[in-house]
Amino acid sequence: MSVKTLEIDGKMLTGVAGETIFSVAWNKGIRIPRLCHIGGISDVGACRLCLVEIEGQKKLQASCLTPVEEGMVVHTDTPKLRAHRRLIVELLFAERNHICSVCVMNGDCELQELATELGIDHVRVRYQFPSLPVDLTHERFGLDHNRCILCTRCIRVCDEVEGAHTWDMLGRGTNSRVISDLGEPWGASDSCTSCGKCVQVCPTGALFAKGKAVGEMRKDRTFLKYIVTAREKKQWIE
Amino acid sequence: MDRVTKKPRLATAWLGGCSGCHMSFLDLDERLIDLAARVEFCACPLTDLKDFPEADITLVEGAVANEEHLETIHEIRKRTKILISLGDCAVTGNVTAMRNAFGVEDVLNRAYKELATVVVGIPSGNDVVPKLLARVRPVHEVVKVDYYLTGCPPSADAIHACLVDLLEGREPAGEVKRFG
Amino acid sequence: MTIEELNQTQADETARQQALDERIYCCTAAGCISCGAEGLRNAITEQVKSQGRLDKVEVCGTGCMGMCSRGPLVMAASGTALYGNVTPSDAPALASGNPLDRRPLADRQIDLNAPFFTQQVRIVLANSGRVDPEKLTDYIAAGGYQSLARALTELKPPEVIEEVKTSGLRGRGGAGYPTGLKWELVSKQISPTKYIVCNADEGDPGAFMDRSVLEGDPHRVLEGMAIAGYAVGAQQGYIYVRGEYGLAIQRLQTAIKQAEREHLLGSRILESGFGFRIDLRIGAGAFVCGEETALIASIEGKRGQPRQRPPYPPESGLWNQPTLINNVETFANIPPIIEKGGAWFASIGTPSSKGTKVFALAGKIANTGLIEVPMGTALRTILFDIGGGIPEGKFKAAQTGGPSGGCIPEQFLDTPVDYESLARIGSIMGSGGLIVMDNASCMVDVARFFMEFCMDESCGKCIPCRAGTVQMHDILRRMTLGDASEDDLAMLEELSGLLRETSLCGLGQTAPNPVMSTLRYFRQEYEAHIRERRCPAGHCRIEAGVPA
Amino acid sequence: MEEWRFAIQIAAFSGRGDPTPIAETEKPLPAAVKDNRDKLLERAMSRHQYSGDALIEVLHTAQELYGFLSPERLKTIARKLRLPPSRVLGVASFYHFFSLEPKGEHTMVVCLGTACYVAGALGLVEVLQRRCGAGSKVSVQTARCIGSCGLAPAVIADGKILARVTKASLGAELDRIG
Repeated sequence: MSVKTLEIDGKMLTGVAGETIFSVAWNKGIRIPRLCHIGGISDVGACRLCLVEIEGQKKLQASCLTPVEEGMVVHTDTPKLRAHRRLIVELLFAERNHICSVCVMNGDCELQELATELGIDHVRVRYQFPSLPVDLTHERFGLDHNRCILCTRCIRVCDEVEGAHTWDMLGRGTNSRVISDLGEPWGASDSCTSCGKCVQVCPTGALFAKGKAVGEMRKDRTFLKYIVTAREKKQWIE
Repeated sequence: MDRVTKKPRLATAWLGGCSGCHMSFLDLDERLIDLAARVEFCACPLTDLKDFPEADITLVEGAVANEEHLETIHEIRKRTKILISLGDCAVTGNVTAMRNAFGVEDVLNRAYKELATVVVGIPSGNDVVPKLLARVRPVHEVVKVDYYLTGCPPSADAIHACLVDLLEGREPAGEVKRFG
Repeated sequence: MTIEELNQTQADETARQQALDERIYCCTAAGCISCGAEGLRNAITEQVKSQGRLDKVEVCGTGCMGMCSRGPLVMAASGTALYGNVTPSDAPALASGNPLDRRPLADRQIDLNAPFFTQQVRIVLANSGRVDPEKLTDYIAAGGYQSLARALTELKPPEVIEEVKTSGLRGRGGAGYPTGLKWELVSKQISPTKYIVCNADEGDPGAFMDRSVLEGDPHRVLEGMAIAGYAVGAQQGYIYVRGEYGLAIQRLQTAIKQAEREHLLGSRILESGFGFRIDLRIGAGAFVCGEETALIASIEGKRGQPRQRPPYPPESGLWNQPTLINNVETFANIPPIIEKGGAWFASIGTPSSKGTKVFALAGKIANTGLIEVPMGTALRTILFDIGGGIPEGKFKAAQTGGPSGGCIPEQFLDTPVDYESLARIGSIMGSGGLIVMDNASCMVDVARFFMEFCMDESCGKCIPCRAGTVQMHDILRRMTLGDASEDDLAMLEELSGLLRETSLCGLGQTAPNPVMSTLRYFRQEYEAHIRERRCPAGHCRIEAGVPA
Repeated sequence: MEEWRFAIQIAAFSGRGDPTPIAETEKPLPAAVKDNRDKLLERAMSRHQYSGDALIEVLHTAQELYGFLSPERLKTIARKLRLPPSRVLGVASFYHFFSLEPKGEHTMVVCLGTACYVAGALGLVEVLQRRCGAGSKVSVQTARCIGSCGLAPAVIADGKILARVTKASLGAELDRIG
């Protein structure tokens, strides 16, 4: 395995060939913002929050999909990137109805946390206020489309880790919506195993466990690393 | 600046919100006494004034939800040097704006017909109940806002820090503790 | 079919055509068909039959003759007299063979010496209007499949690529990547399976070049693809064609069947060791599938969503195999390049943009239709000499490149049309749609129109494009209603920058182009909408009173 | 976009796993074809060796045969191609060509491409919306450029392109089909 040495935000770091900039950076405590990435499942480069500047390259690159190369000089936190990230998060808040004050994930939401980190104190684009349903037909879980940011973590974890492929995306553009099976209510899904992985990986309050009040829901993602390591290396880690 | 007391004039206003942000303001507790010594309180939701007074700083709670709010906020903006959106309803629309996904008529029917127990019917034909706007809007969509205090409600500490900064001629640190 | 048989067919068919008294060409491209070309062709055939001259006169359907605004078009007397707006009642005059009988049609005769024809150079469209797209022998008589034969017998694959490189041909889909380099990239990949994909998902509103080529000369595209397959080492090709193009699909299906039957496609082409199959894939209504990674996903039966590049398709494309993707017009340029040589092709056009470009003229212009001009032709020549100018009103802007392009104002009418010059003035070559706007067109509304298009066609995968186009459209819509502020204008510009720099694929990255180019040249129109709540073109219906 | 959204709403909120069957008002087809539709669909799938890669081709065939893609049809296709149902619906709803609810007896597609837009296609949409409201035999759709810009404004009436359509000529066409 060849080792690549590169500079990220002024620090000399090393990664193995094939490892992404994102992974090398996070391992060394450089927290590049992200919403669609979650360790253990495939990356799609959709949220565009982990874009970084690489010296010598004109275009910004999604760090979750860009492998490290020898001698790369990467900047993960420039004024330009901050401005873009801020506007992307504002766009998400305006796209659907994220009413944090009445959300079960208030205080532990990745979107909300990101907004705070980026110093967002108001949204400059117009709120769209779409009319979206809440699916409470599942015995243990709920799906609130108002909180969904279409990151597709649920779709990927269900397909890649659980193997059920209950979820997929309906329609396109801003009218996209996560669906189970043929658009039936979640509770009526034949393929869902009720494993709850989708709920745990959801970055916002779109997927939640029933019976939680505002701000009570906490999610646990450690299972992903556990399962994926077990599957790939036959090691059962803590 | 108040002509008599020579102190900066502070006002608060209450649009479409639950008044929780004003409660949080009252949570300044003994700090209110210090504050009262440093500013001239010129308007709050309890003062009975014909017109909104001239003010140096106005804290506005609530979203712009009806025609009266619309008129008020324009008036406030005209007479205020520094306008601060106080709390999530003013900043994002928050709970007040949850009706936007449904439309005015549905909301009125639900409130005044389907769920009515004593008097059934949508109030109309007088000026007592202002007409709802088609869409609830955060304050900065309607007028220019100078500072934002997020939270539902914003903490008393955050309100205090912002006011003290302003009164001491500093740019408020504007540290956001939690958005939305 | 062997090469000898191919040559024999060409000779036989040419002789047969020369033995005829005349051929009458009826344009049966989609445009003329919608004006009744089918009935007209039948009427003329009937007329010839009633004269008992069926063995002496051939009535052929052909591809687009170009002057769509005058359809249906008929070229009588073996291509020497063109008539427009003809009806079945004109059939006797057209079929008589005697020029004197055609006198009643004099007012509808189109001058073949008009600039519309003389200023054009037709390479891609050489056969359009002259060859029956449903007859393989017609194409062979016009020299068809000779380039494929030459490539297979006289040239080694690297020599084919060298010829394409020499020609300087650049991708006609819009981005203008050098075709030869792309071929070389694919050819260098070591893989037993490679694919050739022809991108016929022409989706720009205002573009119909590819459709016309496929309808008018489908074999040319098949031949170009087969040559590409030989050059890069691929045995399988796909044509991804828009579902909306019913006639093109039908003619392609016919052409593929004909070519397979004659061993011009399939295994052992022209009895050589080279085999190449082509299958059609019908698009299902998603503009984003014109983006190559989305197109690949769509051929694989998935949602047409783009993915991050690299890896680029030449390394990892269809089913993760090396894949060469070129546009219809690019492939259509290949047979003449192989036939006449790359140097010949490179002698046409400008130093950086070689050859010709097909444009679809539409909008406020006299001669709407399909034209082909050498690269570097001035916009003024295209619009005023060939296009015949603006029928009423005054020229305001020409839009190129569709939703990824820009609006070119009057001061740049003398700009030569090539990749670099258009980019310099804030537009792009695009695939060749050229839409003319007069002073009744509001540029804010035009920007809004294109943004609505991008919003509807955004696949929804990445946030900047999915949610950003919604916000940009919202601002532009409010501008046209007189409900926008200076802050909105600033936000519009900030969003433009965001989409350009952070979107995942070309659709999102170029979506702000129409806004940015209209802001650059027509900023005062934006400001009038905002500050004065007035539409200078008189197009937007801004209501008096306080904005909502 | 609205068409599928409505169909899905019905499918999603009408009960367990078995969405309300939608009455099939299908394109008039020759009797022989009509009876054979299931077989023809089967044949199309078998031609592609029941490969999931052929999903879009199969959906094209199904829509051609039945006029639209009902939930049952999608379920059958998913089973035969061994694909998850959600993926089949995801693909079918991504592409605007596929219709998830039955169309009217006639369809009118107004082109809203740039050339048609500049030539006043919006006025034609207004005419159609006014005359073909709920309960009309005519389904009104719009398209993002049908590539007939030389004929602007263009309308596709039951698969046939009408060129340089005016409000009057469109009205006459509507009168003709009743």
